[in-house]
Amino acid sequence: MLLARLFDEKFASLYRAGKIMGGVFLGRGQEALSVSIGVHLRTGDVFAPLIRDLAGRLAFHEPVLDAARTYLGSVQGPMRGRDGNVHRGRPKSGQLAMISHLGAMISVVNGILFARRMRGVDGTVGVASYGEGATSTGSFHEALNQAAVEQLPLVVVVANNQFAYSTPTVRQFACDSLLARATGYGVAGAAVDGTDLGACLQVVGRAIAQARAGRGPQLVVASLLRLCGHGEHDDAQYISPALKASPAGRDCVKVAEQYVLQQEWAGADTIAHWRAEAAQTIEAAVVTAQRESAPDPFAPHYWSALASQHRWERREEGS
Amino acid sequence: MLLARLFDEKFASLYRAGKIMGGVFLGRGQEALSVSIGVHLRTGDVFAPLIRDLAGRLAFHEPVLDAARTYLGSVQGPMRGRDGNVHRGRPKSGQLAMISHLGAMISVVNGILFARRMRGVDGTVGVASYGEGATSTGSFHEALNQAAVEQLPLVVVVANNQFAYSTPTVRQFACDSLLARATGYGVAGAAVDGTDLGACLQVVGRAIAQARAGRGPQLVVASLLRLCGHGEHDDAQYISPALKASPAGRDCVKVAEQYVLQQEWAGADTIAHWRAEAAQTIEAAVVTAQRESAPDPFAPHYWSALASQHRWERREEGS
Amino acid sequence: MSITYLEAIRAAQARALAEDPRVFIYGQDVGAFGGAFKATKGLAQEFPGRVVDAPISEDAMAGLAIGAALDGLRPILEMQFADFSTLAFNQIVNQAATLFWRTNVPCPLTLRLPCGGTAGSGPFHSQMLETIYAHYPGLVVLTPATVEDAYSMLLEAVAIDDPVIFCEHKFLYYHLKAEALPTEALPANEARIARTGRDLTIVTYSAMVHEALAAAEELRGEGWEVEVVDLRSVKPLDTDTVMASVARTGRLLCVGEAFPWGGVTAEVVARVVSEGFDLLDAPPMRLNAKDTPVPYHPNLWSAHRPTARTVAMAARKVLHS
Amino acid sequence: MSITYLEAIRAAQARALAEDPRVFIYGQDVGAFGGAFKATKGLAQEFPGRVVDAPISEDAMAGLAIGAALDGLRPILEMQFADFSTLAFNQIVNQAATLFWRTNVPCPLTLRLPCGGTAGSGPFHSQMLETIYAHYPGLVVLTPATVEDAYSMLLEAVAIDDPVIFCEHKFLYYHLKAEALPTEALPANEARIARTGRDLTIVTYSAMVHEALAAAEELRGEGWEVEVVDLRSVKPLDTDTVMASVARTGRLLCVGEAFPWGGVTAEVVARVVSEGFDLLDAPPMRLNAKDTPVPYHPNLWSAHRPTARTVAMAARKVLHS
Ligand SMILES: Cc1ncc(C[n+]2csc(CCOP(=O)(O)OP(=O)(O)O)c2C)c(N)n1
Ligand SMILES: Cc1ncc(C[n+]2csc(CCOP(=O)(O)OP(=O)(O)O)c2C)c(N)n1
Ligand SMILES: [Mg+2]
Ligand SMILES: [Mg+2]
Repeated sequence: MLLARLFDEKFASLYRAGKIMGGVFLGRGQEALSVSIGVHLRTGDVFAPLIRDLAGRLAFHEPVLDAARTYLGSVQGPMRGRDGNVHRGRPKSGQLAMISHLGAMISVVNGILFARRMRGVDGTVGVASYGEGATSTGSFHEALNQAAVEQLPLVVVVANNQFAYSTPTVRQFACDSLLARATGYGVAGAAVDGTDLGACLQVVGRAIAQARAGRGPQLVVASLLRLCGHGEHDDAQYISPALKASPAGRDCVKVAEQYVLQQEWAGADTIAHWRAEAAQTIEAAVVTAQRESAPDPFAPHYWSALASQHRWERREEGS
Repeated sequence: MLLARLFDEKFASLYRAGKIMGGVFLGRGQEALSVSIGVHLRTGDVFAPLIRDLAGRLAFHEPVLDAARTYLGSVQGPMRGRDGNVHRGRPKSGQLAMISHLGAMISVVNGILFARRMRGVDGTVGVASYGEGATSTGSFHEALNQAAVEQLPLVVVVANNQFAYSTPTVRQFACDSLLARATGYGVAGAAVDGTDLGACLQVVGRAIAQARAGRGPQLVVASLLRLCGHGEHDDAQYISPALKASPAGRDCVKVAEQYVLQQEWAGADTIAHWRAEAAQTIEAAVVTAQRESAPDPFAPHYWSALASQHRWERREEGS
Repeated sequence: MSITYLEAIRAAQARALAEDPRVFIYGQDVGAFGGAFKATKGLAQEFPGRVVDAPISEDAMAGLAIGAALDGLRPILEMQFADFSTLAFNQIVNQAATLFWRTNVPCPLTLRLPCGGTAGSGPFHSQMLETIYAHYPGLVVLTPATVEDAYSMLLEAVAIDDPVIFCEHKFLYYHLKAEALPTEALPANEARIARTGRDLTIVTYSAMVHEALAAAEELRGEGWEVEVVDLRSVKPLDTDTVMASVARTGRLLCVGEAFPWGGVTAEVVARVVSEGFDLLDAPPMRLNAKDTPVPYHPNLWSAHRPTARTVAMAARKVLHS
Repeated sequence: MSITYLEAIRAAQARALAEDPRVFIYGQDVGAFGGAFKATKGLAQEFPGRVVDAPISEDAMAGLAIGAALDGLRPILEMQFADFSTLAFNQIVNQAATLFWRTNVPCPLTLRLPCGGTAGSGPFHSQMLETIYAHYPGLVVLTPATVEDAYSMLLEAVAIDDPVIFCEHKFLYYHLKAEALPTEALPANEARIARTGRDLTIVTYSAMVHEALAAAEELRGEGWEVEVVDLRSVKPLDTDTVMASVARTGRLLCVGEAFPWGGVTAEVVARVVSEGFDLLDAPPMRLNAKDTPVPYHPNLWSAHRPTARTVAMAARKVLHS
């Protein structure tokens, strides 16, 4: 999560310097929750990350270069310049490449889990990560209900960071806790303090283990705050100082460092060393990506959207 | 509800005789629930009926001729031949003309209630009626959540008749009771035995009264069975004899008659008289509708879909 | 033996299930019940666990099919009526259609859409949807007009590595019969000359092929030889066959059952005139459904869509200009 | 004073709210925050209770607007990006669009769609949606290309008794400036001659009007006088103005930013050739975006859509044929 935090900071500064193609969306404040997903996933599992899931992506073995290349427009990124930033992914490695439409990835994860079952592959878990705003989408509802009907090993992690862009939860839903939805779908539910790494590791880990053990879909609802704007273009003035000062506003990275020190898992110098190492990794990735070339619009492969193009080639398609 | 039952039977027999344009969908077994909606609505209220809501429609003052005219293709029906059977309505009288896409009417009801509030009109209630299958739609979810956020005087009545077309509830949702969804939305919820007229009147009546009193959206879930096919083309073989013999399979009209007799609200002869009267009303409506002419495709008004056609008339539209 | 268009669709699915273990069917009431139109009748029994009932969740249905396709299966997704696919629209055009282009992983799913009008079905059970899907990059849109094509093109749809929108026409389900299932077939992307002629080319697809053929027959009585091109696939669109026909006849009428703005008839006419302007001896013409929802009453319905009679009228106009 | 396209949209909404108590605005983040693009900046404060934040529920958002319109209000519904309207597609094309025709009760709502590409926005924040909406009966689809039209056509959209799909182009939001808001305007359904010429008619709309004008300027250096027709409304489509222009120039190029299959360019070309075949001295031509999703990388993005350079190239082809 330290790597993710520093990487995000790097992206933010590159964004300010005008070096980024498109927008930048940070996970600041949400790394503890996110990393808890990634560390509990295994090869063969499936992860549909949220825009704020750099930590979870990296923990689930996304190559460090993927993010750098995508943000910086290198043709060698996993999306080859076709799609950008948070939409990157490697479906073959279980890292789904999200579409922007919120809620839409959950049923796709369902489909993969369904396919695994049909093919007799056991033990796969799929995690889809969304913000509390996405719970208002029809897609979210249909997919969670579908997973419940099919009893799929799906874990949906909802990061309730109190805002969907600028919209506070009071304009998003009227229930006391989103956890109540779990009962409505007939799935297991668990709440967690998203600023507390230890708690996140435990609760998310348990949900993933339960799903893996065949206990059906799991809903995890974390409360926290994003310690940044919706995107780097947004100064998030709508988040009140009181909320920032509340427990939800704790910086999960600081809390985690504190915890590591307290538990004497590592000393301050070790943490400083981690930090330096992470910074170096990031710097190297950024330098590499910046040196790589941009996509070449004259390469014809960019301009065909069909996998079965060869089938149609006998007859030329007009414009 | 007796009128609705007999009317439905008439439609079924007209359908078998090939006298109906399009399909016929009956409310057999669901009249007690349906009529309970209609009787509690007032002028100015809004009702988005389900395909099985003839009883509720009539109780909410739908002209008897509307159904006959629509099913029999009279140009004098409220839809003027443009749309058919269960899609009929009179929006200006609060009887919404549903589109087929399940769940889609709830947010429209929300919009009317929202408009009333914005215009300072008080005391309007809106009811949307759906089967349990419709609860799986994204539209249902979005709209109920929207009503909760806006605290609109919406009542959603779900007739859980155990099947969506042929699909049993076990393939539709995995929760113990759909009532659990109410908590998830932060709205009031109530269950009712849909075969019991007295219970339906009370529970639906209370929900409507609560909404009218400003207590926010209400979800009513009734359990019952449809005592017919999905439409008259369907013999409903998928409904097991055991289920038909269960309490949910009771015929609500018989139960109601029993109840009326028991309570001594009326004697057997009075009921027989009601029946005869209803049959006469129906016969008259059918005869009238059958005598009326069909729509004339050469009438130009059929072929323009815009209310503001006059705006565009200066320039002719091609093809 | 005689087999209907609908039975051909069922038979193609049975064969796909039998021959390819990656194939499964997902849709509302497709299991034990056999589907609203019985297009999957008996298949759940014959292929246990591979014909699966879905909840009324079109968006999630499409999403599940996409995920399964991504993972290497070959889902056939049935919409109960094409009209309800508007609720899966986002998953289809934004998720399924973009997946291969974005990630290089194919998304081989077949979406069966029972399309088109029948008398008394009204605005929400009669729509033609090919226009809106064909507009989006990354989708293949097939519109079989014959029993043989219903069969062979559905099999090919399942084999294609892209999302295929399979527009089957409900009006043809029971009416249209063939002697037997075909043993060989044109590739799905090639148009077919359904009737040869030298005076006028009518380009059409799906149920309108039969209206055009009937019109051609009627016009034969008046001394005209009308050629009818059945597009079969509207995306990709076989411009070559169309152009070759127009080169022979010099005249073009394009007929579709969809709403008039945009769509197949506009695309065909626009392509022919930009690529083969000099082939035309007279202005090309289009005939579409009217620009209103599809009416419920049979009187209105049959005036809303093109029929043999109105096709013949339009053809006479082109022939005489 | 100078006012941008985006400010004009804000100003039109402010005026509509001020002049008509039936108007309200509904959309994600449109309230205190003023909208993702600030098109409603300050309006929630100025008109308390009438600029309302919606949950992330596009289907229900559209449904609520439809219900309110049915009850006599005049909702303006903002989609955060046009691309997300696919989730409201069913409510728009099946509920809003059919309502008047079915029930005789009008549904006067305005749907604001921030459309079109900007560099780095990628496949899901760049789409043009006019094609799929224009296909459906019962909708009016407006595509303003200028600051003046953004203002006056949005006001007219609110006044129109039908559901209006208002396609505002994000590329023009900040770039395009005018001296002042207009005091009078053409009716929304009339096309406008954006530049007169005698050698070629370029028919286009939305952001492409500016690419076409730049191309025309470039071609002037080569001795060509190119006329540019800005359609303004793609449905209804002002065929008269287009035909009159083609009658003068004898040559037609139709340019759109949407995907190539179907759409405005096909519709325009098909209408012109069926109704005005003899006006043309050369084959008409179309120029659209490429048939893939909209790419994210600026290099690819600017090759995906038509630009002044490619418009000029296409124009030269038509001029020389
Ligand atoms: C269906 C849909 N509607 C609107 C948007 C635009 N949008 C992108 S992010 C966002 C807010 C999301 O809030 P939330 O789900 O709480 O996640 P967070 O950003 O807070 O992590 C919105 C409205 C979208 N991506 N998808
Ligand atoms: C979104 C959508 N998908 C599919 C259909 C087709 N359809 C019509 S009725 C029906 C079953 C509805 O079941 P339920 O909601 O339980 O109501 P019931 O018929 O049992 O009263 C289906 C699938 C539809 N109308 N809308
Ligand atoms: Mg949030
Ligand atoms: Mg039911």
